[in-house]
Amino acid sequence: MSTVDTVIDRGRGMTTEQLLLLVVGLGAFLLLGDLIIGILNGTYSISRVARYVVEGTLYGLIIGLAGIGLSMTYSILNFANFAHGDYVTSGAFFGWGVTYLVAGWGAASFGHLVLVAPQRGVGGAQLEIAITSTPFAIMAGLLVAGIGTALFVYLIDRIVYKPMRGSGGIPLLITSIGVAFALRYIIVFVYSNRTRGTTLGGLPSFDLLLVDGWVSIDVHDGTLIVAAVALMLGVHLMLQRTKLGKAMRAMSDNRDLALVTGIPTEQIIRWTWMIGGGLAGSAGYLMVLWTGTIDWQFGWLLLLLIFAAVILGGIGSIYGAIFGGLIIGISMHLSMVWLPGGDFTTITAFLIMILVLMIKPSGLFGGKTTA
Amino acid sequence: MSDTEIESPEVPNDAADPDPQRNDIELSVDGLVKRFGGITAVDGASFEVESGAMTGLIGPNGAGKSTTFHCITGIHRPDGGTVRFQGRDITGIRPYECADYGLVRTFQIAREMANMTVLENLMLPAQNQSGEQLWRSVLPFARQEVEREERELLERVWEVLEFFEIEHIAEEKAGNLSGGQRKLLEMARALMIEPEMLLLDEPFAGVNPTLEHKLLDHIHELREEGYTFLIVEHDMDLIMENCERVIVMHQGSVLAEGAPETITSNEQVIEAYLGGEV
Amino acid sequence: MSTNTTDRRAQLESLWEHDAVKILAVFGTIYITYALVGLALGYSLDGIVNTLRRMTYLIAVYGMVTLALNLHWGYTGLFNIGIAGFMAVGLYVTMILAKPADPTGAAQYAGLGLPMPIAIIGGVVAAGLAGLIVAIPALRLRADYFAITTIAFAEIVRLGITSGALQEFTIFGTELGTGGGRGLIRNYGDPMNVIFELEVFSSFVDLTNSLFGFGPTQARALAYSMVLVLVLVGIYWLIQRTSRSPFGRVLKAIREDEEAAQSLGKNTNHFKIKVFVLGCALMGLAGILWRFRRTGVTPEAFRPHVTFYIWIALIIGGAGSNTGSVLGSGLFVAILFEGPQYFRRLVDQVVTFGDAPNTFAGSVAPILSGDVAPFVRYTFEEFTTLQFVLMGVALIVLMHRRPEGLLGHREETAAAIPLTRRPGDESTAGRGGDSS
Amino acid sequence: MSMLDVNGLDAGYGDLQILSDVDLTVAEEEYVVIVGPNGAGKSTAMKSVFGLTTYMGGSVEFREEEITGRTPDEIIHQGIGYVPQNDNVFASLTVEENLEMGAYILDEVPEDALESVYDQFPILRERKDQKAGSMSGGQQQMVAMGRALMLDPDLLLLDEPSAGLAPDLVDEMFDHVDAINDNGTALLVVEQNAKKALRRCDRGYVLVQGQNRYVDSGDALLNDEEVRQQFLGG
Amino acid sequence: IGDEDEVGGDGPDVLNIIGYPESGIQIFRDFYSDHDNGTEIIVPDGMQDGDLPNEVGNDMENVTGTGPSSDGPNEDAYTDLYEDAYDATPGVFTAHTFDAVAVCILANIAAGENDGEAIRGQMRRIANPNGDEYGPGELEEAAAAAADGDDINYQGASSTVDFDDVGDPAEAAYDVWELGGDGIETVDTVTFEGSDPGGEMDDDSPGGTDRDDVMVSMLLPETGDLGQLGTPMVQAGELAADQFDGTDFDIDLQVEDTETDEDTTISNGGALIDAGYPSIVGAGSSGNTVSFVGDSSSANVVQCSPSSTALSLSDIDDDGYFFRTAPSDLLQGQVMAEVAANRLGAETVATMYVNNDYGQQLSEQFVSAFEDEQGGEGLNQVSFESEQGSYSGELESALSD
Ligand SMILES: Nc1ncnc2c1ncn2[C@@H]1O[C@H](COP(=O)(O)OP(=O)(O)OP(=O)(O)O)[C@@H](O)[C@H]1O
Ligand SMILES: Nc1ncnc2c1ncn2[C@@H]1O[C@H](COP(=O)(O)OP(=O)(O)OP(=O)(O)O)[C@@H](O)[C@H]1O
Ligand SMILES: CC(C)C[C@H](N)C(=O)O
Ligand SMILES: [Mg+2]
Ligand SMILES: [Mg+2]
Repeated sequence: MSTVDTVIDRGRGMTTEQLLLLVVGLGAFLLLGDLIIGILNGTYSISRVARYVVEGTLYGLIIGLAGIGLSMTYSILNFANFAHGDYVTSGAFFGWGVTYLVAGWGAASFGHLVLVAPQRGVGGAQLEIAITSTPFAIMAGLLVAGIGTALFVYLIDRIVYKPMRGSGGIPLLITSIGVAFALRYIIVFVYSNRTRGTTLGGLPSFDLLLVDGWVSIDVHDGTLIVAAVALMLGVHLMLQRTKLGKAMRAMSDNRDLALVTGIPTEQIIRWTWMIGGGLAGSAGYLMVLWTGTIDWQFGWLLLLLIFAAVILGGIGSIYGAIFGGLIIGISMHLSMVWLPGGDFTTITAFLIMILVLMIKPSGLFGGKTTA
Repeated sequence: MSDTEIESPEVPNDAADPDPQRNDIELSVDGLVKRFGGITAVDGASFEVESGAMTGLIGPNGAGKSTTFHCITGIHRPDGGTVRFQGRDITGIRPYECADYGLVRTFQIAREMANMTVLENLMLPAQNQSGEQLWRSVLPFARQEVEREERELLERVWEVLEFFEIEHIAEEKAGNLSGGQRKLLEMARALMIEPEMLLLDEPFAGVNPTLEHKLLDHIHELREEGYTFLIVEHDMDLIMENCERVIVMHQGSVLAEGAPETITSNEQVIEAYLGGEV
Repeated sequence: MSTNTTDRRAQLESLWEHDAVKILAVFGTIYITYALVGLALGYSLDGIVNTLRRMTYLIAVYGMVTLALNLHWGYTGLFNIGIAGFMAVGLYVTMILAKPADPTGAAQYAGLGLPMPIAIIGGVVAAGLAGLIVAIPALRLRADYFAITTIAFAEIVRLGITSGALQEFTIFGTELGTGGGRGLIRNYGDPMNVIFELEVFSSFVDLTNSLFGFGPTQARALAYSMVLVLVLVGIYWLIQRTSRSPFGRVLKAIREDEEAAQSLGKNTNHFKIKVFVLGCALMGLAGILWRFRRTGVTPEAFRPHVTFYIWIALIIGGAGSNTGSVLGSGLFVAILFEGPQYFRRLVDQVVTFGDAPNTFAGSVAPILSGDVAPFVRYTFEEFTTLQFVLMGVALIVLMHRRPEGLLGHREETAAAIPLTRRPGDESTAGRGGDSS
Repeated sequence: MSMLDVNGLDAGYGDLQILSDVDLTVAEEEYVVIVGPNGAGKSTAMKSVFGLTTYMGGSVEFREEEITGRTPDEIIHQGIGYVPQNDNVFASLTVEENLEMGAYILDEVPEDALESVYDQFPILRERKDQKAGSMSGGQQQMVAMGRALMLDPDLLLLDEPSAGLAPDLVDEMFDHVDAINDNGTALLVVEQNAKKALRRCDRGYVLVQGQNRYVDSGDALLNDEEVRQQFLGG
Repeated sequence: IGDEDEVGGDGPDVLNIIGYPESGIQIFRDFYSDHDNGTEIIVPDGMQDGDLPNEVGNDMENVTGTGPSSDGPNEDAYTDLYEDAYDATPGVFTAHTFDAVAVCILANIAAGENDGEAIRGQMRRIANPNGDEYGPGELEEAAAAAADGDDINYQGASSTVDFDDVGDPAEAAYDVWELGGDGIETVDTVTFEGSDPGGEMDDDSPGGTDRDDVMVSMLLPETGDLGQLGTPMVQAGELAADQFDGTDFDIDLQVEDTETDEDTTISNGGALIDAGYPSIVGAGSSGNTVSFVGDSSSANVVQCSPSSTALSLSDIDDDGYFFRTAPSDLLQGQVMAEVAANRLGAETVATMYVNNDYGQQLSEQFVSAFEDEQGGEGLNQVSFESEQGSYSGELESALSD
């Protein structure tokens, strides 16, 4: 399959690609230049640009965190999992159910709490959920989001993907679309399709005066940064320090050979799903903590951006996923400097992804599988 | 093209080596270079193949034989050097253009279209089929012409099937064929293009001896009809017995070139390739 | 006796091999079932005919798109999940071209006021062009990257037409617009007027009136569905011809092994682009026919799920088979798309459920004490949600149990003539001496 | 007493039966070679020992224990190593990482085993940080063998270790194989370089169309006129 | 560096956020966490949800709202009915739904048959002036009168329910509300004498009691973006149908969900038409209504929306089959402009609107009314997509100067 790409890539495509790279590079350079000049001469407000960068970074961390899992399953099982976004949503619901329970035990019925208030009534604001007021509930929620999703994702693998182990990437991709559909609406069935607020408003925040305005980072922004970075670091260490990481690379290289080498491939696949799922669930939980709302399809809406990040960074590379997430997040927000309003943020992300695919289909960190 | 180009490959080269029968050179490769990242797979290889002859291309693993084929037939674009076919510069040609010129290659591992029948496989390569234009295939009046061509083509396909003695599997799916039959199909398919020269990449690798003899017979028959062959092969006996000339590649360049006898006694070749024992 | 039954069985089986029989059998079943459902729901005759008409309309439109997708995926192996985008381009361009130049009434945005046939051609061409724009960069990519690029493209199209920037724009001094999120309201005449104004059409109106008690507008809707079926047949024919030709043979070869096809002298990129553009144009056409007679269109209609519907239809029918594509669309519409709702209405008719619990928790808790009724009620209340679950599960089960779909296992011969017998052998020779 | 005992094995892929009633035995420290035409089922026989084919009948016993139905990692635990025919290195892992993978089932990388592999193939020590995929064909073959030796197996299955190697490398490879056998490891080797292999082995099998055709000592097979004519190219 | 004047910025005095609660929660959260610089906010009917402060986690004191009021002559009678039945205060558009269902049923009775065309001819005979007046509590009497062929004048819960020549309500009233401790608190009501009642209607009513069930249906959002607003509306509609319990007529009321989704609206609406319902109360959001009007009118089915307020629906091509009991946003734009200028003292305004028919048009109406009638200045009009994870970008743009 990819030999054809090789034909074009290694062949005549080279020059057009370099040309494209040049054009894109030039474009990026001009935009950056414009941004700097604009800031210097006051056309663009510094604080506004800074706010975009901060927002974008936070968003990018979530995309990147969720992206690591997608990237891992993508490279080891060799398929683009379209259900990953809904894993993110599931995780958020699992985790927030627990947060509600811990924070609001007795304040409402068990069902109401564990289903994250499927109906109006006692919600996050009444339970005063915030890292400052209910740190334990949030920690418990995050933990459950991670572990619960890991187990849940493993279960899905057992039921859905395991019987198809030998199939190619495309049948698996199609199947994952089915999983995505089913899962998303099962979430609606169980949790209802109501959007709800999950946290207390008016959180303590750290405000920074930046020449012409404020940039504020509240405690949940901070929590997101700390938790996301810690999780990323944790995964990094886990893959570096244990032979799991190498085995994963070996498997993404050549699954049959791994099997006869004595690597317990099923066990590695299990771990891959579980780590990927756990990260997806945690990302979902943190996203909800950060935005303060939860609904049944936020993960799905995030999915294409996660794909964009993973492809941008290069499939199979966790640094690639993180880096890709940050680029996507920040550029989406920065695009608003030139294209005000939210109309073009997503378009910007997709265009960047398509450009990268055209110039460097293996992604920025492509080939360097960095477990 | 690239700085590694050794010298102008044009006339001067030929002039330096006054060859009275210049037209008899079917394919000439000059200073071919191909790099993959840090690896230089082909490093300035130059050689010529005479028309109507059967030439062997040998060399150790990784010498760059397959890569040379890839560069000649446009699967890869060379980083330097020129390729001429029948006097025409075809460097950096696209694979499909290559077939247009009458230069066709087979693959080291047979690449049949597994889900198409043998007949479909053999009808596929025919060149200049007007039915490959969408509108002709669809519009009624043009369609008649297409169908006529198809009938003619089918006749030819049967001739080729007969030639290779595989009529009995005509309606079989290619994916169900045995390894040997696949090799036959691969070669038959190349012939359907009506090429002038065939590049065969290890056509006998993994083919059992009986079948091998049969294939060789076919090849000799074709040679008599005027086809030119360039064959990559590891089996020295086969090369010795069947080729007029042998080219030895080593580390991306041509180490020696000449009649089989001279090659086997060439010190360098023995050292680099044949090892102590022949 | 037993031989007799096996004979009959064999006969039936061989009958089933005919596409026409399959289509008749499947669609016959669908239509009869729905007619019965209509009866059970107490619909009047015109209601039943109307139900079947809407079903036909949906099947025809989905069928067209599925056929186009089959051309992409089934024949050539191009994994297109940006279908909704191409449909949107077709429809929007047609509407903008056809809308009168001076907006009146509810229709806020001006168009070019071109005649309908030209507008349709414009829309189809635009969808094809969109295909070209996607194809050039994307065709070099691996199937999964290609897929992601196409879905990203579709989202770019949808978000683009939604955006304020294109809500109203000026091109060569003419004011045009996509209407942004509010969409476009149709203010050109009924595009089918060419037919409706024909003399014979009035007798059709009379006929349907006397048969089903239809008014003229219902007669028109019925006639429109029939037109759609004709278009579907046309597209089926077109794709069937395309695949049974040297052109189709190359497509098949590309799907099998693109590099080998190139070495056999086929400019595969050329073929891929052609076929991608053709498929996209057909998707555009389907998009146009889907909505251009409606009062209005909004970008919402082109969210990605439309694309997934088409994929489900294709997988049901089996990639690679045109007949399968049509059957798949029929089954998708009848069973997965419309079916659950009719099932719900039927059940509603027969059983009266009390008040359902408001939440899942409320429905599950009583199960512990052995009372499943609340859960059943809740499930029923949430039927629409479960319909989507059903679609997803159907896709999974299909991929597990029958990944080749109903008819995908059957390979159609890629040649303009039948490749069964050797030309000029006994049978032809036996038929007459003219060959010698 | 034999170590590996394959008895009346039927196996294949999915519904497709390739092997019928195949018998193979390997005694402790023995060097056994399988030859035969392409597609005869030689690789299939090896894969069957490792449980990688569809089992259809017969038995595979290792030290008198039935091992059909076990997973590859269990079989490796028993002391069998396997080097497949093609694609037998992890291309994107370094040489050392490849070797480490060979000892995956152990909790820790056995340093002495690593050293002994390096001693046997010094070139691997030199190149230990190179990506295995960028090594030459012969070197890759060494990596693959080295990886299988990491657990110091009692029985090693080698599928065409000399395939596709240039003539000079072929001999080198045979020497390595001999050395492994000299260290006490029993070998079951598939070879297309039939003459050379038979010359060195203790016993040889000729497999044709999924069935045993001949079994005898290497020399006997080499001297058998019929075998020579049909399978060894005269 | 930088322009000193920009410190502190001077964005709009009032920001109008037009949308639905589902996105509103996120928008307000983003507003309060990052963009709250004292700007006053005004919101229309779509956001009239007393639960918002709970979900947002803020008391939302700076928010003022408007919305079609149920300020009909019989508002109280209706409120009592509703509270009795459901033990809750009636929400926005519930009165309009009640009225729509009531009028559809009465017109059906007057027409004497389940026929859309006949009902279309009776809608104004039932609702418009002339004839005896009946309110929500007197529907049994009204039914009897209609069956007798009398010309009656239904006096609704939401308004007098008089249709003008395009089928819009001739009179409209708007509440100005604020979010208080326990939900919506109406602080003012503005009444418009809009256009004159009028338009085509039949000259007499066949009426009669000896007939089949009276068929009427609702096509409203019970789920999706508007699920929270739609569910009480459906309840109000059912309440209206219940009022006919004591009459000679059996009411066949069928409810279908739009899911606030275009495809579902078309599909489920189509099924209602097929089932023979001659009148459909719905759809909820303007976008869905616009896509369905063609279907209903071409099948000769009366469609009466209780909540679709987009301007475009006034003169949509409907062959006279489309009515609504909710007033066009032409008026709400004026009310909001008035409130922004006078009550909130704004000189500059900006809008952030959901990118659909309703949002776009109301935003335009509001800004032009604010500029033309109040002499203020409209700054940014920023659209947004529903269902996003963050609206900071939109808020940033809307609040910039
Ligand atoms: N696509 C590629 N990317 C990187 N390196 C490559 C690629 N193709 C070939 N090479 C390298 O180029 C060199 C020459 O390879 P080539 O396949 O031409 O050898 P060969 O002479 O055909 O060998 P063999 O007899 O084993 O087929 C080898 O070192 C190989 O690893
Ligand atoms: N994975 C597979 N699925 C189906 N058939 C297979 C598979 N692998 C091998 N075969 C078939 O099994 C038969 C035996 O193959 P096998 O690889 O065992 O032959 P071999 O004796 O090793 O030949 P060679 O010398 O070419 O390696 C062949 O006909 C082959 O096509
Ligand atoms: C239910 C309402 C909030 C609907 C809104 N008035 C609209 O027209 O879209
Ligand atoms: Mg080679
Ligand atoms: Mg083998």
